[in-house]
Amino acid sequence: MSEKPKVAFYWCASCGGCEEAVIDLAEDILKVVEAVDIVFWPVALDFKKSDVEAMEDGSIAVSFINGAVRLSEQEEMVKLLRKKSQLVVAFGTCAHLGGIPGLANFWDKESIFNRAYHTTPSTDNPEGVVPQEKSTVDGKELYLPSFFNTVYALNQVIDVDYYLPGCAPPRDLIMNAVQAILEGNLPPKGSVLSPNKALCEDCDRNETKPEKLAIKDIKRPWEVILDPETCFLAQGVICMGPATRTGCGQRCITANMPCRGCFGPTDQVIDMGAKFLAAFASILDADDEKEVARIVETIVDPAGTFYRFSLPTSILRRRKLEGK
Amino acid sequence: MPKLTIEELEKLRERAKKQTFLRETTDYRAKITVHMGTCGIAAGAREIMNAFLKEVQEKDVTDVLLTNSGCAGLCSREPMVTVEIKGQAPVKYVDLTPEKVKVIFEKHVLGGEIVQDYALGIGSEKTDY
Amino acid sequence: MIQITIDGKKLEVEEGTTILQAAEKAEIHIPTLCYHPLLEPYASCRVCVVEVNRQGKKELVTSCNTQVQPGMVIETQSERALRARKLNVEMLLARAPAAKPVQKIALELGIEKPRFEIKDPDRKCILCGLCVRTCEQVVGANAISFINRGQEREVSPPFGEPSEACIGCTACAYFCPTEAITFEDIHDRKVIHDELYLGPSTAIRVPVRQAVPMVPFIDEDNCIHFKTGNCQLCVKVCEKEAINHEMKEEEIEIEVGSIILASGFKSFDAYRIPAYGYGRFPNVITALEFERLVNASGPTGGKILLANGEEPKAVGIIHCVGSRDENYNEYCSRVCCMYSLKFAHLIKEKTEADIYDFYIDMRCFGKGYEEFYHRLLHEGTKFIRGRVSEITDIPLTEEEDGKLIIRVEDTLIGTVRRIPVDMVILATGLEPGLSHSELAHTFNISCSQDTFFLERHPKLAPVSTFSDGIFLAGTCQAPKDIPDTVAQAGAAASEALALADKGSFELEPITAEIDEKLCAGCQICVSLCPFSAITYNKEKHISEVNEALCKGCGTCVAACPSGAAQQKHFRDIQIMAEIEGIFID
Amino acid sequence: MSQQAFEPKLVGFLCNWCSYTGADLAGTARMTYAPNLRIIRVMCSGRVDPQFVLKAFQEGADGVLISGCHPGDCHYQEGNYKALRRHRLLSKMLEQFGIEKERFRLEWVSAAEGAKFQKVCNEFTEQIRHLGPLSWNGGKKNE
Amino acid sequence: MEDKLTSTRHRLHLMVCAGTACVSNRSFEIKEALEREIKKQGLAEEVLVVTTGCNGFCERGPLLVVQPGNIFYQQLTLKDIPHLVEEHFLKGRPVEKLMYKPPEGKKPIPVLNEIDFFKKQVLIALRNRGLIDPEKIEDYIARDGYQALVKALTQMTPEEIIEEIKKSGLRGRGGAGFPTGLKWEFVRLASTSNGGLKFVVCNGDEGDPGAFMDRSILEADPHSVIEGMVIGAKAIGAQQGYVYIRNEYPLALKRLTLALQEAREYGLLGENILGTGFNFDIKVARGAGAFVCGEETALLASIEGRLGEPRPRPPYPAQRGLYGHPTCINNVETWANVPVIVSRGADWFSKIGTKTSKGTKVFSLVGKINNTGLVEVPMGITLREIIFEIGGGIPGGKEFKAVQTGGPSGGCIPKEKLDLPIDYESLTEAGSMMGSGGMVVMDEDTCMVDVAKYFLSFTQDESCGKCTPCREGTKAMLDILDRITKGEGTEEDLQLLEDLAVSIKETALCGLGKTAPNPVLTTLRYFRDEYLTHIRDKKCPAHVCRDLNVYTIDEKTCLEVGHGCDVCRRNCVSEAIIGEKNQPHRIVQEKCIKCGVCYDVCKFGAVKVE
Repeated sequence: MSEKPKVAFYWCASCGGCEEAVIDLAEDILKVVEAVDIVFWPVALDFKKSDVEAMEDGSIAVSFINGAVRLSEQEEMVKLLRKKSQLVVAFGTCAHLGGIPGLANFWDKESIFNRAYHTTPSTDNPEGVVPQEKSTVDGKELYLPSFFNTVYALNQVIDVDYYLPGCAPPRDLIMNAVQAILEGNLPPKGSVLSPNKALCEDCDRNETKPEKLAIKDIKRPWEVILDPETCFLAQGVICMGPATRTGCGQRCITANMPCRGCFGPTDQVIDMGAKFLAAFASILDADDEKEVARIVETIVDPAGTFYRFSLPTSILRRRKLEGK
Repeated sequence: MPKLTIEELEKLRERAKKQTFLRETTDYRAKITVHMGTCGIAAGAREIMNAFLKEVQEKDVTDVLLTNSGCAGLCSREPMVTVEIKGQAPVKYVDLTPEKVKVIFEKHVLGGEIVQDYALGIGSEKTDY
Repeated sequence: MIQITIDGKKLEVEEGTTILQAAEKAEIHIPTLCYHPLLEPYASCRVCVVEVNRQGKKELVTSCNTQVQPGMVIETQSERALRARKLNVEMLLARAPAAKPVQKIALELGIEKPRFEIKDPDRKCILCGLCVRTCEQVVGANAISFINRGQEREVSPPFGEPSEACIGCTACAYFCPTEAITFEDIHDRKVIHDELYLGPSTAIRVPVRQAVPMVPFIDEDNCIHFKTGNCQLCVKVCEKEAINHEMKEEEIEIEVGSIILASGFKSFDAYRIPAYGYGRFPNVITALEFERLVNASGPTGGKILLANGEEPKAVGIIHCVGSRDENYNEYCSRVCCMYSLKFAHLIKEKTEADIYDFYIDMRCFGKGYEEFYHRLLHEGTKFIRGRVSEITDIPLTEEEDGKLIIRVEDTLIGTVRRIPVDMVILATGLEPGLSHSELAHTFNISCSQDTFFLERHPKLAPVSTFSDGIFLAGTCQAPKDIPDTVAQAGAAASEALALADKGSFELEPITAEIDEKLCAGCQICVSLCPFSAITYNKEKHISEVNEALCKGCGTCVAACPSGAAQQKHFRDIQIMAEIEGIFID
Repeated sequence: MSQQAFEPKLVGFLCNWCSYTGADLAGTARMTYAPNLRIIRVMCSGRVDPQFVLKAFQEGADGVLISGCHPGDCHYQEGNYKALRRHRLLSKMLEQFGIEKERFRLEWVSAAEGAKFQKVCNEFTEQIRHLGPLSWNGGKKNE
Repeated sequence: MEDKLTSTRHRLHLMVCAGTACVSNRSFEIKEALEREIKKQGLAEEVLVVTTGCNGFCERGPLLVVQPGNIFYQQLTLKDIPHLVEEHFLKGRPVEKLMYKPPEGKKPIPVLNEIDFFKKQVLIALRNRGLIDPEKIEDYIARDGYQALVKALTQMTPEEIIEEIKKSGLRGRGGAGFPTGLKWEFVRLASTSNGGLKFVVCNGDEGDPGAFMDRSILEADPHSVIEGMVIGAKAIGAQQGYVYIRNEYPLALKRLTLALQEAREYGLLGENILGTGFNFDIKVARGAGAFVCGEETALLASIEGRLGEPRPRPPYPAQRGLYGHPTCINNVETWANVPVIVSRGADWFSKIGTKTSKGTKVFSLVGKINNTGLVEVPMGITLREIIFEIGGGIPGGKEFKAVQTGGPSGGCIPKEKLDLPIDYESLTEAGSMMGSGGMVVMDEDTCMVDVAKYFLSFTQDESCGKCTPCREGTKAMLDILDRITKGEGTEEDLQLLEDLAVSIKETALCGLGKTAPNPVLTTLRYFRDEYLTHIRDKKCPAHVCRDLNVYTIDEKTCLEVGHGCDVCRRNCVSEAIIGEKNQPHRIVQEKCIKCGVCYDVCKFGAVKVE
């Protein structure tokens, strides 16, 4: 029993989809359970923080951590796990790049609280109660974790060994990763455990690109009936595929939806959004200033679109904080 | 309008002739004169005229001349008509109704057989034309 | 062949011959007015009537359009024919008493004075329609026609307005037998004007008098045939059958290793300075025009004459016209001082005239130039330092009467002067040649601020451009005189030769490259490359750069969404490092 | 830091053929202009990767200038058009990051336009001076 | 839309004449009033109002013929309509007062074909006149229209058609009288150089003053022309036809255009006519109304968009016509004759007329005559029959003096020749011509010099001006005539006039020029005395040439009959009449401007003119 390597699962700011991805391994999970000893998995098993603290440093073979880091509690936990683990794998897009929660970086703590606790139409908060890090109830002091202004990807908080990309990571990639860890057949540290090429490499639609890609009118997927075989860009729809790492098995593409970039950029690219912007702007079919302006006008929320999953790990990381 | 073939032109000519035969035929097999003086009209001569028109149309007859004239003088027996088959003496019918018209048209005008029951007599007033 | 008899002469003529042609053959004169051998018979004047006997039936016919028939007996002078002819000529004489051909025929027929009313004793037009038919049948322009009926009939362009259809060929005037249409009538439409020949010309001419080869060409812009598809009279006339209207200008593609641009200059347009009166005063001429005038093959045979044919008594030469002037070109055109001195010398040599040179600075920088200037000073040319403000023909004194007066501030004596002369020569400066900017575009080279072509480096690469293999020579690069141009042309030629001699081509080192391990074959770059240097390899699913075609702009690199493309020497990491570097304080 | 003492840090990406030469011309013509612009030469304005712009801001630039040949005059035929398209889209996106439009500028300066380069440089410096420092610090963990 | 036929059977058809003359007499208003009134009386289902083309008796318009019965109503006014509808159409009592009464004032004649005007006419070209609505192709078809076409397309070869026309003896009705069949044959046999194109053209450029035969046919029966042209096209092998019609004929233009459209829709024109595989279509070319465009070469030039002026012939249009292709050009009336000849046969046709001239001719009878209008008469009829029987003689009991036939270029025929049987040859013999059929009757009050001057001024004005004799000669002749009518003529002038006339006739370029002197030549031939009276005596026997008139007042009559009524003096514009009221008046000749007002206003015949 003790022969088996110890494994921990943890989640930070995430939707839970990554946990589902683990469950989604279906009967393969039995193989995993057979091979490893799960020592920490708050979603599924009742372990406490103290149990982890009690472990020896480096006693966990590998910790799979999903979700971005948004709260001080999460920071504390991932730092703890780092200490106790030989390997840390950022599991899923949020841990890898910041993910959807990372889009909160277009705001700050104050505006988010204001929105969440005051201005949403469904909020019923007449007294204007806002979470406090510290409060006194019945003479006892209660503490809540602090809420950061900025959302962080995992590697911005702790050292990360490997990254399992995807929202959520596909089952094949998970199985391959587990396999590799178990066999000790590991790539260099810091690798993303998915092929280092863009999605177009695997995309069935790539061959349908016209000789000259030129986009005159940009359409959003719901505005057109999309041809199920033609390249989305050729149809005037923004597809992040050229700037997104492959390995996902074209899940969205087969569902006739353009790629939105959850696998993040390839290794050579620092800033996925900027890079896609460069590529996409280049193929706009306009030389005239007015026409360029007209087309640009039709691109709704470029930052949100191009950095849908990668804002915290982009060069700028977030919106400028006012007054700083 | 569709383009015609020779046969269709022929058919069209036949139909058109039925519309226009009035203008040129001077030779009628039979002539019906409805007497339409004020008295006649008051007694319903219009109805009689219409009934004859209907007959002519329904039976698709082109050799019967339907005309009208003034008062025939026997105002008390109006509505009145004179039917004249070519070569025969004219016959006057009196106290007519549309039903009677139908009978007269079928039997006398088409069949050549005088309808004794409705007839007043044979002979007519003279007209100039 | 058909046997006929004309005025008793038996004659055998070909079938289809007209009576008129047959009579000509028999040397019998039949007067005509509306007939012309190059045009279709019109048979309107009815002067050529003759009496014919056809199978016993005698009748009058017009000989110009009636074809002979076998056995036809023709009497050109029968009493009946003569009476009718005479009456018709008499009537025409009444219509157009001033028409010479009618007068002549009337005289022949013994008509002294018409018995009919003469409306206009000066009228010349006899309505023969030769002009109209010429315009239709020869020219094909259909610019004139008859208008109105009967007595009111006249020849006119549509609605009596100068017609757009008129090509100004003057063929109508040429064909008009009565001078009713004159060349002057259509002169304003006659637009054949050759810049170098300086005068009206024809559509077939030699390009310049000293042209090599000395071969005439057809000026398509003015040739009737190219305007209307008709005419081709020149073909009928040329015995050597050397004229071929089918020949076309051809565009020939030649593959070359290098190109030398020597597109030259155009002379500054003197009309742009209204104060100098060019175009208003016939005796204000430009330097190029003076060159033509003084040339032995020029319009005056080299004599320096005024517009009225007299020799000038005083000539002014104005330097820097359009040059060194903030309103036009700020640069110095470099050649004007010297050619102006040459002009002064020539005028001195050929005439007795006083010569005034108006200059800002004398720029005689070349070998022997300063010496030439001194010679002129000794020859008595009067040099006045100052910019001419105006040339006027309004005299203030008797002495100025009938002269062109040059107003100038003489800066050496500090006073405004009025100098009366007969002729003014404007030393017009040099400007970049026609379609200069289009050429720049075609060859992808830049222009400097003065709009001449920009050399790669004024000192280190004076004949090269920013485009490899394209070199500059002569005034397209900057104003320069002939020795400088020749020198520069030599340099450009050797640069081109050096390339050819080497036989190899240096690739642009700063090309793009695509890492095939990283490329996903998204083909964004393929769409962007203006040089088609990137192709998509279907088998390998990657895009590939042809480095020989790549010019190294790096657009594809910037756009490569997966970072597979990089530019040699301008790699992302290099530039990123540069950015970091510049912020190290 | 008082407004007067603020010296903007500006980064300029200049194309080799026009703007860089134009800048050179301004220099050889001994034109004085604001020293705030730090120039990075690229072969063509079309080479400017938006990542460079972001990087420059992130590194502390208060403004970024891209300058290339005039439309139609690109040495590489159409690189400057791509620069134009990217600039317009990137400016829009930068606004979402809270970076003012004015801080990111695209100018056409030809090889002959030393004077224009001088003007652009001075203008841009003054504009950013007026706008104040950007001093990007977003997202650093030490907030 | 299937076709315009309905199943309703009416018992009365009211044929309202809608020729141009009746239309200008408000026949459309009459028609509307009839319809309104009929509706009011509830007769809409029984009585049908039909607009027809010209009835011919234009003098009496607006006209209405009631069918059946052929009852002829004339000179209708709007206020007659309610009465007419009630009496005749409702109650069956024809209204006598609206019927035609002959000039002698006898009993009204109710039935059309008993009226003299109509009695002697033989209708071939005008066969459908008054019987059909020209805007309704079904009416034409009902009258056996397009049956000749069926025959020509299915049972006859082109050669047979031409043979039939030749045999019929039909000659061009435009004036020159060239045998139509022969012309067709020339065109059929003409060699075609490029593309084998041939054209048929209908000459509807009717330019003679007072002539309206072509207009009437096109207005009343456009399909007869169309049918004739299609048959002609088949015969000569043409694919395209043109009808040249002057734009001043808006009604004819409208009806022809409509007829062409109807024919095309029914497949009687265009591609694959009646499914026989024959293709032919007709375009309308509109002329601006120049007289010279009636000349065939000028007409063709006009269609081509060139200046409408004649060119020398040969080549004839049959050799080189429209756009250089062989072209068969015939007059409207000629074309209208063709279908009848094809359907009834050449033998039937050639029985009508004289030895050289077969069939009928339409004349427009105008001038000093009781019954003006359009008449179609068999060839060989005498002028007397036309003028005195059909035309009803000269109004006001005046004496017949001459009749001018053949339009402005025709000649004047004096009363000695009244019994001349009309055909091409006899008219030419008499110095006139058939022309297109104008017939202007003149009475004793007509001055023949003035008539010659009038017609010459027309031809002079309409001369295209191309050839010298016509352009200059007609003007010179007119000047001479002008002098003669002013009493300034000399006998040398008369000689010059004759010389000019002969020379123009001999040397003018086209038919119009050649015939322009005809009025002068014939008047010189038959009425030379009148010219001489003008020249020698400075008098105009008919008192038409006012410059020659001398007005005097018979003082006796003035005083005794008129009691010096003073009307003449008061009306004299030049104050040339002196005299007190109740006193005899006198004209001061020096002041008299010879306007003739006094002569016209004197009710007592006291003013005399010499």
